[in-house]
Amino acid sequence: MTEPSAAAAGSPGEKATTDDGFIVFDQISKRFGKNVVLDDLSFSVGSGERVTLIGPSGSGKTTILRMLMTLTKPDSGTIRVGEDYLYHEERNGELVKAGEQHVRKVRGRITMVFQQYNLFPNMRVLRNVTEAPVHVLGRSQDEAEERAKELLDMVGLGDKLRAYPSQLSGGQQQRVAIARALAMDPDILLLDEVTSALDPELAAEVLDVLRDIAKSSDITMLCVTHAMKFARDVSHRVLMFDQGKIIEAAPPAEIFDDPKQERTRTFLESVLDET
Amino acid sequence: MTEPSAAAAGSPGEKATTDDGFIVFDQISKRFGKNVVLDDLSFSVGSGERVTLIGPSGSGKTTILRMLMTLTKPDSGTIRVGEDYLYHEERNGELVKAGEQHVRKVRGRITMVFQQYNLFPNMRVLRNVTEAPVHVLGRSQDEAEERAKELLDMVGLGDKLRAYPSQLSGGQQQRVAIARALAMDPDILLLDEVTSALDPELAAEVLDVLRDIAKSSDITMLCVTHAMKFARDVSHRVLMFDQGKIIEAAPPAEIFDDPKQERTRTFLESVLDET
Amino acid sequence: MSAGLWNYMFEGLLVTLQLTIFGAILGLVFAFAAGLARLSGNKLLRGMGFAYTEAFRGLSALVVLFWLIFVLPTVFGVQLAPLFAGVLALSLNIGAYGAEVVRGAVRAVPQGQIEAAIALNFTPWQRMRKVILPQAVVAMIPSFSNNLIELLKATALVSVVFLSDLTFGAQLVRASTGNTAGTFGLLLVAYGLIALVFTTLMRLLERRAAASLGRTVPPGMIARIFRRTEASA
Amino acid sequence: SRVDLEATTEGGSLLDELRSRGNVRMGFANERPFAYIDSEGNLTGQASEVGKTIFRRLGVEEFVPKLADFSSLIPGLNAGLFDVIAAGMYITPARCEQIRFTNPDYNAPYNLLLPEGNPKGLGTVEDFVRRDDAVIGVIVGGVEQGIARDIGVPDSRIVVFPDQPSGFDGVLAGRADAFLLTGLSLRSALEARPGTPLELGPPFVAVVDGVEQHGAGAFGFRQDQGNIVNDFNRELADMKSSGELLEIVEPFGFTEAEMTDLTADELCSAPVS
Amino acid sequence: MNWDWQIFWDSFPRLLDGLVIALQATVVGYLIALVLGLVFALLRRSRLVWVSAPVGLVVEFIRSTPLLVQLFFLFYVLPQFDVHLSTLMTGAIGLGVHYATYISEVYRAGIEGVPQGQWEAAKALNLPARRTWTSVILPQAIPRSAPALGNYVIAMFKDTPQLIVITLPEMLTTAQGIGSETFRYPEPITVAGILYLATALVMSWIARIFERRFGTVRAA
Ligand SMILES: Nc1ncnc2c1ncn2[C@@H]1O[C@H](COP(=O)(O)OP(=O)(O)OP(=O)(O)O)[C@@H](O)[C@H]1O
Ligand SMILES: Nc1ncnc2c1ncn2[C@@H]1O[C@H](COP(=O)(O)OP(=O)(O)OP(=O)(O)O)[C@@H](O)[C@H]1O
Ligand SMILES: [Mg+2]
Ligand SMILES: [Mg+2]
Repeated sequence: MTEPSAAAAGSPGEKATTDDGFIVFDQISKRFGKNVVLDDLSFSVGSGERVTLIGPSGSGKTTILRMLMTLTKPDSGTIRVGEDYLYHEERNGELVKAGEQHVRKVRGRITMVFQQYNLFPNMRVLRNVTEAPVHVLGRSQDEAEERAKELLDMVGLGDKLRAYPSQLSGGQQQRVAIARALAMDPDILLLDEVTSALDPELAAEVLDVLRDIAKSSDITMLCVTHAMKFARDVSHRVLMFDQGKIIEAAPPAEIFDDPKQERTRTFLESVLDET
Repeated sequence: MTEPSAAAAGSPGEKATTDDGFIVFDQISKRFGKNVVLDDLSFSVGSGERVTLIGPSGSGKTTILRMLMTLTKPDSGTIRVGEDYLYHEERNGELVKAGEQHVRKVRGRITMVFQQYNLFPNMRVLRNVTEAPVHVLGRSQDEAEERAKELLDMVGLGDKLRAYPSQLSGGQQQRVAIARALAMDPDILLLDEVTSALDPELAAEVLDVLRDIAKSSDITMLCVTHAMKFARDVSHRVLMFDQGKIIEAAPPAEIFDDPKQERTRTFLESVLDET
Repeated sequence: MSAGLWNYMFEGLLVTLQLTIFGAILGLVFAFAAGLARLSGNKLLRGMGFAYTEAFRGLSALVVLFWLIFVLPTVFGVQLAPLFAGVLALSLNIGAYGAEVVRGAVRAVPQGQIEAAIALNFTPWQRMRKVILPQAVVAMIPSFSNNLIELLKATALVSVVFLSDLTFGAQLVRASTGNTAGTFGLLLVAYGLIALVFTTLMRLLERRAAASLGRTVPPGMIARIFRRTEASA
Repeated sequence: SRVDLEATTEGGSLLDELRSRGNVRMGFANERPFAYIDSEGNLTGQASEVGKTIFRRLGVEEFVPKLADFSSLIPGLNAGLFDVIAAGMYITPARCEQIRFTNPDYNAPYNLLLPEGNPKGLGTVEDFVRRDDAVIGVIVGGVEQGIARDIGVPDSRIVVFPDQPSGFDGVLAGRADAFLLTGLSLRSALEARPGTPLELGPPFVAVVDGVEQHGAGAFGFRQDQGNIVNDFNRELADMKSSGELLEIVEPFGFTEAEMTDLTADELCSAPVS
Repeated sequence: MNWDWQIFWDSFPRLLDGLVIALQATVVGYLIALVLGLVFALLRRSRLVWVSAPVGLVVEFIRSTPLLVQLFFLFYVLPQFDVHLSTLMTGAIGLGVHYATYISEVYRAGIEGVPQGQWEAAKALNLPARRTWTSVILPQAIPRSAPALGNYVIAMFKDTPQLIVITLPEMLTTAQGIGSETFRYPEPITVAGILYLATALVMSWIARIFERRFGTVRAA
């Protein structure tokens, strides 16, 4: 698995590397109390592009994903997804605060997989995956179950439909969470350190599943990860964050093998050094 | 930092690699319910020797350290530390269950640093470090404080004496915990994944401190760690655990570069693969 | 209302406050004694602690009070001063609840803290005194604060047996003026205000204690009225 | 903080104790017109004022009011919480077994307290036996509960109020259709609440098994305190004959008609109903 | 020491009637408290301050004032405003409303005990608010609350002696009644105490069984 990333990224998403401004962060700022986390940040991601966010702890990576998922509101700036703004709507040519209705519509295109899985413990695996398609997308129960079984098969859990999350290992839970997210047919998939709660062997399982998905679909992906090998393998572009700014953005081959910034270099050293 | 471990281990503890049976586990068994964790395990560690325990999750590494710290009792077998048994005393030539008094005496030579630091949140940093020397070793307040300041300086926290643990970062807390353990002047220091609750950069800080201590004293150390680089750097010997057994024991150079067992090889691959 | 009637209310208020404060102090003693007894290694002590908490949590303070006032004198020939009987009945009751708080808080101290104390070779008593209790006490304060309000409310019971507390004073006023709605309305407000004062004081205490562990403090009564958690979005 | 109950020379030495202590603790149930706290907050009423006068004559000048539920008066006295019951308590044979009464200082008939207009047309206790939709209210620990029962009102239609004001509020709130008490009490309490939509029925003497139920009230002491009872009776007799008694009680609505020569012994030995 | 066993044994049958009434009040009161408590808890979480604040005020007020006084109020004052409830209903409502304020806190703790991640996951799946409550949050929150809910039945039962002030002939009132007829207080009061204690112990035993059956939350 040491093929250079450029080749890996090649297969379905050749066009993806051209940034057509599918997701656009424009002058986003966010502070928690006195702690300025993001300061006037702008960047964009193309449709079908797979972007990995790396950077030291506290640099604001999770905050970016949470904003897209509407779990954390920006203090100022706008976020656009496709034609629509996320926190704003256009009314009479002016941008105004978006109503719940509008936010739900835009949010419908996005979904997120969490570090802590966050499966619903009161539902069996199958229902975890069908609940939202049935009650949000309005799919029929049968249709939803069929698709859910397909997805669970794909992540290697076809035999766990009737299990409760508490009866699964961490890696299995994380794979259910991925199936659950994919069942929503999202345009955009957000992944926040989806393997760091797992031990190395379980993490490898989950990364394999994600690698397959990445290569066989043209979903737009934003991942935060410390698994540099994975970043190298699947992403078209890596964004290096430090103190709420993007200090370097480049294809993985470039950023890992020849970082331009001193900070990137030291960061990568400490991470690669670790084991 | 890529010097071969053999050289690194050289400095103070040359004699240490010879195992003089300072700590001796003899036919130790332990089960939790139906789960047999350790089965008839025997091994020994020499005085001044630095040993790293590696192995997959659940293989019993933590259990070993906890037994030495008298936090978990073995079901059968004996543990000897120097001249004394840990859970037994000799009375009229026979080994009998040890009284609290005896256990406390033997335990006095050992101390442990935990993954979760376990600093006392109700005491400031300085008092965390002086409390036990004053009340257990019977040192005077002044003497204990002087030594505590020395140790805190050594771990780079000379300016945090008056802080509460909750006001420190994880890496800082872990360093206080190390100073607190060293203040007891233990013969034996146990370290259980002391960096795995930390992010990579904080972990590096803590490992540096430990490396310095290892190299400048002849304390006997048992560490459980996933930081293979650290294991390679400081230990005289690495014990590979699997399913409650030691399946391979060798100096780090040998075990990392030329493992004898297939299981060791796959384990090391998955771990080194991770980042 | 005349000055004379106000005076009854005022004296009733004093009795209510005395019952609450002395009841709280004595209750605290019972709570720690029974709570720690239940954690003791000694079977007998554990049994006594258990019997006490079960019995007095199971009995209404009113029943205990009736017993102290009516049964003790006739059967055993001992008459407690009414205020003392009131304090005793209330504190036995609240102490049983407090004992559970003490026990729970001690057990909630993370196992890691105890293990760290063992790793530093503290004696069992040193562990309790230096590590466990200082942390447990902080965790007890919010529950004790609730218990204090329970106690305040329970003091109204004593009016059924001779003690001229605030409720009793109000009953006098009601009898004398015939204004039932007004008197009880006033009474409810009075208890509400006393409770507010107590909770505010306890909140200050809680804040100070929690600050020493670097914890955040839950909101007080007024803040709770306006409370709404982020999550409910 | 204990009080020794085993006080005792023959006939008791309560009066000496009171004299040396300088005060007497008077138990009462806040019931107009016998003993109650007036709108100024002072203890007053027929029994209170008579009691005060007699104690003053006996050399005790200070009075400590001790308020209690009516039903708690006897156990409270016996538990040593106060020295005398000064609440206009009726003498009944059952009570005589518990405490020692002085001779009565009044004798009064019963009335019913009714909602204005008496919608159910109730007049006597017997009416409650007949009408199964009528609920009678009594005071906890009072003799009225026993009377109502013995006349044949079922328990399910007897509501026991904790005190006199509750009885009034109870009739107002429709918790009972009438409240049974002496006319004296009811009249006096009604005066304190001008404008309430309540009225009194006609007075009657309740008869249980052919025995007239007198409402003759007196002061009560603990059983072992015979001496002070004798002293009390002596002063009371003196005041009756001098007319001073009537003078004291007139302001509380008592008249010549309520004066009585019955003795405690007679009332105590009346056949038990 | 004087003690009349005759009266002691004779007291049981009449006091048992009182026990039945106390239990009736407890059961009805508890049902009210369970439902009203959930209503309070949900209203207090409302995003509309003009809903959450007044409800909060009322709940805190009821919670911090004595049940005894509230019972007086309900029993004697409400009818003056033409609200007529039977004595037993007044008792049950008094207990129910009072305990609803506690129980709302239990539900609140249960709801807040549902990890934040569950809300976020529901949002990431775009589940609507109603569905989030009914299929994700409440099914986790209510089992979490179960042990504490059990405790409040017992607490409520223990408070029934206070119904003495509203003439409800539960055990203590009956004991006092027997006392004023026979002038023997110790025996009936002791019997009442024994019956209260025994019932409470049985209840807590049952509550423990329920807790074991239903109180376990599946860890995620
Ligand atoms: N809810 C919050 N309240 C206060 N501060 C917050 C909150 N969420 C995040 N922060 C702060 O914002 C900063 C950025 O956090 P963020 O989680 O985005 O970092 P990150 O890059 O994801 O770090 P990590 O690699 O540790 O996950 C941090 O300093 C964090 O403490
Ligand atoms: N207190 C306990 N009760 C029950 N089982 C336990 C307990 N402590 C440990 N075990 C079990 O014993 C086994 C060995 O645990 P141990 O913590 O020693 O493993 P480890 O090698 O330290 O693993 P890790 O790398 O995950 O820390 C595991 O299967 C664990 O589940
Ligand atoms: Mg993050
Ligand atoms: Mg471990």
